[in-house]
Amino acid sequence: MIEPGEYTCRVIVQNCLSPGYYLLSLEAPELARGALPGQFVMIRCGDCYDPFLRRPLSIHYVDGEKGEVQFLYQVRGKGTALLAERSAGDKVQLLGPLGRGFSCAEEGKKGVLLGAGVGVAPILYLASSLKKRRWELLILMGARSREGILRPEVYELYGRVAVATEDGSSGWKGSVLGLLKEKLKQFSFDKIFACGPLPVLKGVQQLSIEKGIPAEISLEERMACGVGACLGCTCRGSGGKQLRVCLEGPVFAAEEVIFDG
Amino acid sequence: MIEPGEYTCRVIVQNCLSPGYYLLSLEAPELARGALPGQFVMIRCGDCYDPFLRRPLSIHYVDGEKGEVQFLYQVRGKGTALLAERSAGDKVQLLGPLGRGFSCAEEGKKGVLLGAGVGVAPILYLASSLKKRRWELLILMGARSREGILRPEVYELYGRVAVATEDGSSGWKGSVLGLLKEKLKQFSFDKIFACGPLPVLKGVQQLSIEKGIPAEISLEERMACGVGACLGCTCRGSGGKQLRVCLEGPVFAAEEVIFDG
Amino acid sequence: MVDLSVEIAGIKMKNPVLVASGTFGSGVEYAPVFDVSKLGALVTKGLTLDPCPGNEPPRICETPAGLLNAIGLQNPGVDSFIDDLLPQMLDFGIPVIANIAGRTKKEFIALAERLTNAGVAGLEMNISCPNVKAGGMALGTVPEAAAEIVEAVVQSTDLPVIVKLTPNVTDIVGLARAVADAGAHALSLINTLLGMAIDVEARKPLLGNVTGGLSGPAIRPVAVRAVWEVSQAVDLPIIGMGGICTGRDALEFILAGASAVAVGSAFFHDPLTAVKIIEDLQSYCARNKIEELRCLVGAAWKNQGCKE
Amino acid sequence: MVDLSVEIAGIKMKNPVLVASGTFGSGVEYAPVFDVSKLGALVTKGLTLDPCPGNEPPRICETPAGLLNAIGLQNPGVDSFIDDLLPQMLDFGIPVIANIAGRTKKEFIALAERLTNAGVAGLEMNISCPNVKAGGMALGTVPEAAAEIVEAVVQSTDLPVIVKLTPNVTDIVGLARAVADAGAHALSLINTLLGMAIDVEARKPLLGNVTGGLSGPAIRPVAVRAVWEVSQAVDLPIIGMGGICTGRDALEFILAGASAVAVGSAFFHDPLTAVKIIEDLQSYCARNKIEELRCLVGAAWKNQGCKE
Ligand SMILES: Cc1cc2nc3c(=O)[nH]c(=O)nc-3n(C[C@H](O)[C@H](O)[C@H](O)COP(=O)(O)OP(=O)(O)OC[C@H]3O[C@@H](n4cnc5c(N)ncnc54)[C@H](O)[C@@H]3O)c2cc1C
Ligand SMILES: Cc1cc2nc3c(=O)[nH]c(=O)nc-3n(C[C@H](O)[C@H](O)[C@H](O)COP(=O)(O)OP(=O)(O)OC[C@H]3O[C@@H](n4cnc5c(N)ncnc54)[C@H](O)[C@@H]3O)c2cc1C
Ligand SMILES: Cc1cc2nc3c(=O)[nH]c(=O)nc-3n(C[C@H](O)[C@H](O)[C@H](O)COP(=O)(O)O)c2cc1C
Ligand SMILES: Cc1cc2nc3c(=O)[nH]c(=O)nc-3n(C[C@H](O)[C@H](O)[C@H](O)COP(=O)(O)O)c2cc1C
Ligand code: FES
Ligand code: FES
Repeated sequence: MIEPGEYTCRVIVQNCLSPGYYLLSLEAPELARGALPGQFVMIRCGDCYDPFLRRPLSIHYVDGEKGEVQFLYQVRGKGTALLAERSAGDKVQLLGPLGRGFSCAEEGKKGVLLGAGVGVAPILYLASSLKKRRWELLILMGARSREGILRPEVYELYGRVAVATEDGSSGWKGSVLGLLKEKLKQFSFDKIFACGPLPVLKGVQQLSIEKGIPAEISLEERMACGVGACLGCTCRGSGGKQLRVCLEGPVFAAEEVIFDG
Repeated sequence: MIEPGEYTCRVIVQNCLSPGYYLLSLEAPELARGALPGQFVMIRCGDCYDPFLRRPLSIHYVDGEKGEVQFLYQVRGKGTALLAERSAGDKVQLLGPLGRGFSCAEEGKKGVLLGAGVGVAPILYLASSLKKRRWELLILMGARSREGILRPEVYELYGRVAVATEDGSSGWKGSVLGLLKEKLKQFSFDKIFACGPLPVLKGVQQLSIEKGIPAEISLEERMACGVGACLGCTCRGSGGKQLRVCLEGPVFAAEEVIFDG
Repeated sequence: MVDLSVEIAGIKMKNPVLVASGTFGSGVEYAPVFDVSKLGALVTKGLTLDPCPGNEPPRICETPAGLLNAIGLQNPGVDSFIDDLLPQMLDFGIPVIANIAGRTKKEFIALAERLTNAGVAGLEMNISCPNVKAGGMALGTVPEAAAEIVEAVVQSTDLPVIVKLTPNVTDIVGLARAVADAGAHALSLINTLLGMAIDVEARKPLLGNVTGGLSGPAIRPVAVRAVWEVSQAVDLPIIGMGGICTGRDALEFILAGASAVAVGSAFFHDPLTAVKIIEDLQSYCARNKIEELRCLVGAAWKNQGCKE
Repeated sequence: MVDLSVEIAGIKMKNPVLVASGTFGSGVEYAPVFDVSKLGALVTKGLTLDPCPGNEPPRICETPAGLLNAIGLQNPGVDSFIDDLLPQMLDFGIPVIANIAGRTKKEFIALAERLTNAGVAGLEMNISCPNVKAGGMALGTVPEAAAEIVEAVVQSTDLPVIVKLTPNVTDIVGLARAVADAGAHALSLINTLLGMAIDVEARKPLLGNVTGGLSGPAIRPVAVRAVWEVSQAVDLPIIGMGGICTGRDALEFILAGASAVAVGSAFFHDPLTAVKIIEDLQSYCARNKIEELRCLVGAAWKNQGCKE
């Protein structure tokens, strides 16, 4: 764990994985050495004041030896579209590593890792870190259709991978949450780790309570500062307090937060 | 002369001529066929709302057969800096051709063409057009130093070129206006054409009156619409009326406008 | 086919996309660039009784996501407008709304009278221009003063009277209410925000007029808020404007409560903005199975709506 | 070496670059990123008497060259601030100014009293927050009401009292005059512009609180104009803010009449903004042979100045 810093990083390479999905590799030796799974950066996407805010992106993978940090992202709007225009040799500015990541201090446990949509991004680095701590991992990847299942082959390096697609074009047909339920029936796990859209996280929270399996979930909220200064990104904590997703999160123990509605 | 239109043009090539000076070639067949010397375009430099306004650039050269239009520009601020990032294959949007250009209906006269700084940009296309009408041309290029004398070799295709630099690093030492005075002493001309900073244009206006030689000068003013709609770019006409530089100009007969101060 | 038509104070338009006063000349300037007759209506540059030379240059200055202007109501005067420009504008075959800018009540009445049978479809009273000393914003910030002038104009013409309000006030709702009570038939929201910029090398203001009006995307949130507040308080149709650049932006205003929108500064960013917006509105409605765009007016605060 | 130091209402700062309330947490958050002790002074998030949970999410929303926020003054309350946060802030060794936000005169007085001997260098009265129902902007738009509260606060503390004004008024000069007559020692200009944004797919406001405060480069021209107008009318030092992102921007405010500037939203664009601005100011002065930056205050309207 290192303190956050402001860095100007060279793009090593940027690849379009499938339409609208990009893999960006940056030269960022300090980050590569110090960032933890589940942490994120605030990245400046353009050159001017529009967009004005940076965009939060999770650390997808780090290669400490090469000093390389990877991001996996989906083009959603203006910011990510501009980021996708960067190519090898360009410079990008970012602030990081930020937030509290997944806890991976324990050794040799059994874990299920769930990534829904582009929420799989932080799961890769998490999987590689847990693998080093001799965890046995099942990795669930969910998407609308097979095009949304990103880089399954690299995830397979760290555990068994099971895929769910809503249209059934690959793997289990249905939501990845349904797949998780199935797996929880069949196998026992020490812990669940999840990242994805709100409904999926709510489902994971509920399953965690029902089954009594601890879970860690990574939340998203609109962010401005990314360091806990602006109070723009709060969510409701179960203790009644407002929690800053950027600082107290983005990863929370499932029982730490209250989802509305 | 064609009506202005909105075009999305492919960048054929963009070259950095010397630090801060660029030559941009666009595929723009309609413009190449219809634009007149001294006309300009309003070009969108970025992808977003900052900068919000387009930037006026004079037509530097057209190749009607290849359907190619060239711009010669200096990076001054945000807009031109963004434009300089475009490279072959990129698309740029522009509105043009705009404004009233130089008059080149007459045949076989003797003319002196003066371009100060990046004000030489429209002079090339003008020279090539006048040459076709069998004019005998003297082209005066002025800059602070030799690095600012842009593409003298191509200007030489259309007339005799004389250079003035303020630091004397190339050609006559001093202002290009001084060089014009010298030349007016030595030779007789039917007409003066000039483009450059305000003080130079004022000097040309004065010389035109003193020597009784008609002159046409190309003015600059901040522009928003470029088509005469916003009244943002007016200058004082000698008839007392406000003239729109973008529509009634940018080229004016020297006596048409009043310079303050 | 989605029905985009609207009627604002009796002015029928085939779609709700107008131009903002002062940004579109007399339409003739943009005619070579796109088919101007596709617009809902034209709005003239601010007209004064006598010809007006406008302010000293520089008159415009770019700012982040916007621009400052201090044109100062340069125009040939209402008579010359009626003789020379109006016929050309009417040739487009769409309604022409005359934006009028008197310095006094008397001038406003005179302007309204001259225009009454000239062929324009309505009047837009500019009591909100930040770039002139007398009249303009000075008349438009005090509800009582505004009401008095609006009442006088309404009584002196049978044209629909649209009142254009300034956002440079503490209480735009109070202003709108006063103007509504005085008989206005519609409102235009908003004129520019008062701003300025300084040249730090020359150490003096960038605009010849020192201050100017801020427009463009930068001010859109302020404009949407004004429409949202006023439309819930006052029962008049609203023409929304301020930084509209896309169909999405136009919808923000419509959902906030505007019956129509005007494109202004966006023409400088992309001259095809207005036609693109009309297409965007078509496709948004089609995609969301909305048959009449007018059902969306104020939908962000109304619970009910037309059938979808 | 250029002298950048300023003294605002008796608060001595080594340079005129402060942080804008609510954008910089307690400074601790940015401490890993740059050396916070290089700043001229810190300003706290708005403090209320009791802990305040703030508004429902979403609380922020990006807009062209700016952002809307509706945090709603989330803070732990003044007592917890004094016990927990203030000691950490004082550790930076630069002046700490407490931004206070009462709902009533009584609350403002209580806040001032609790902070008087707590170690802060001054108070910034937030009578201009657009994101709270009671207090905030409601108190800050009527000159008489503002004056009454300011007078009460000035009398209840011996700390310097800086009053932060809202630009959402018809006449900011009148407001500034009233507050100056009431005994304010300095002014902060400006708080955010009231704005909103609508999600056109969901057809409802984007912010949980519906409206929010617009900040960032988008509003800079409005802020510069406010400083320009007020500094010529009122003889109090001004802390200028609103979209400052570069040394050039800071100079715009200083030349318009601000004695100091505050960086706010720009931290979100580039966390190193403030330190870069300090360097830019140094080099601008060096380049222009200006020995004391304070000679430039108001230079765009003053003719005289210190010797260059
Ligand atoms: C801690 C964190 C980590 C993230 N990691 C990744 C990642 O690894 N890969 C990835 O593809 N995406 C990730 N995201 C989401 C990503 O930040 C948004 O998709 C991005 O900000 C959208 O920016 P834009 O300019 O492309 O879209 P915009 O035009 O800004 O918005 C497009 C859509 O995205 C939503 N959105 C905008 N900003 C945010 C925000 N700050 N947080 C959440 N939603 C937002 C908007 O509501 C809108 O619906 C992460 C978000 C957070 C908070
Ligand atoms: C009709 C016309 C033709 C032109 N042709 C050319 C050309 O062929 N090549 C070339 O290099 N330049 C040309 N210019 C000047 C060019 O438009 C400006 O240099 C450019 O707009 C600066 O934009 P920027 O974003 O780089 O700088 P900004 O950051 O906008 O400004 C940098 C400096 O340029 C000045 N400036 C900004 N906008 C304008 C404007 N619209 N007109 C004049 N000055 C401005 C500013 O005052 C400032 O000092 C022409 C200008 C006009 C009016
Ligand atoms: C160059 C320019 C000139 C304008 N002239 C007028 C005018 O004469 N009368 C008027 O009522 N508004 C005038 N306006 C204001 C616009 O009509 C509009 O209210 C404002 O610009 C906000 O819309 P926008 O952001 O889409 O431009 C002018 C605006 C600009 C940019
Ligand atoms: C996220 C956020 C929170 C803010 N909180 C406060 C506050 O608590 N008290 C206050 O007086 N101003 C608050 N402001 C206003 C700023 O201090 C400042 O006046 C305004 O943002 C304009 O400056 P800027 O454009 O540089 O951000 C806040 C602004 C932002 C963006
Ligand atoms: S983004 Fe600013 S506190 Fe979390
Ligand atoms: S730039 Fe609009 S009238 Fe000339």
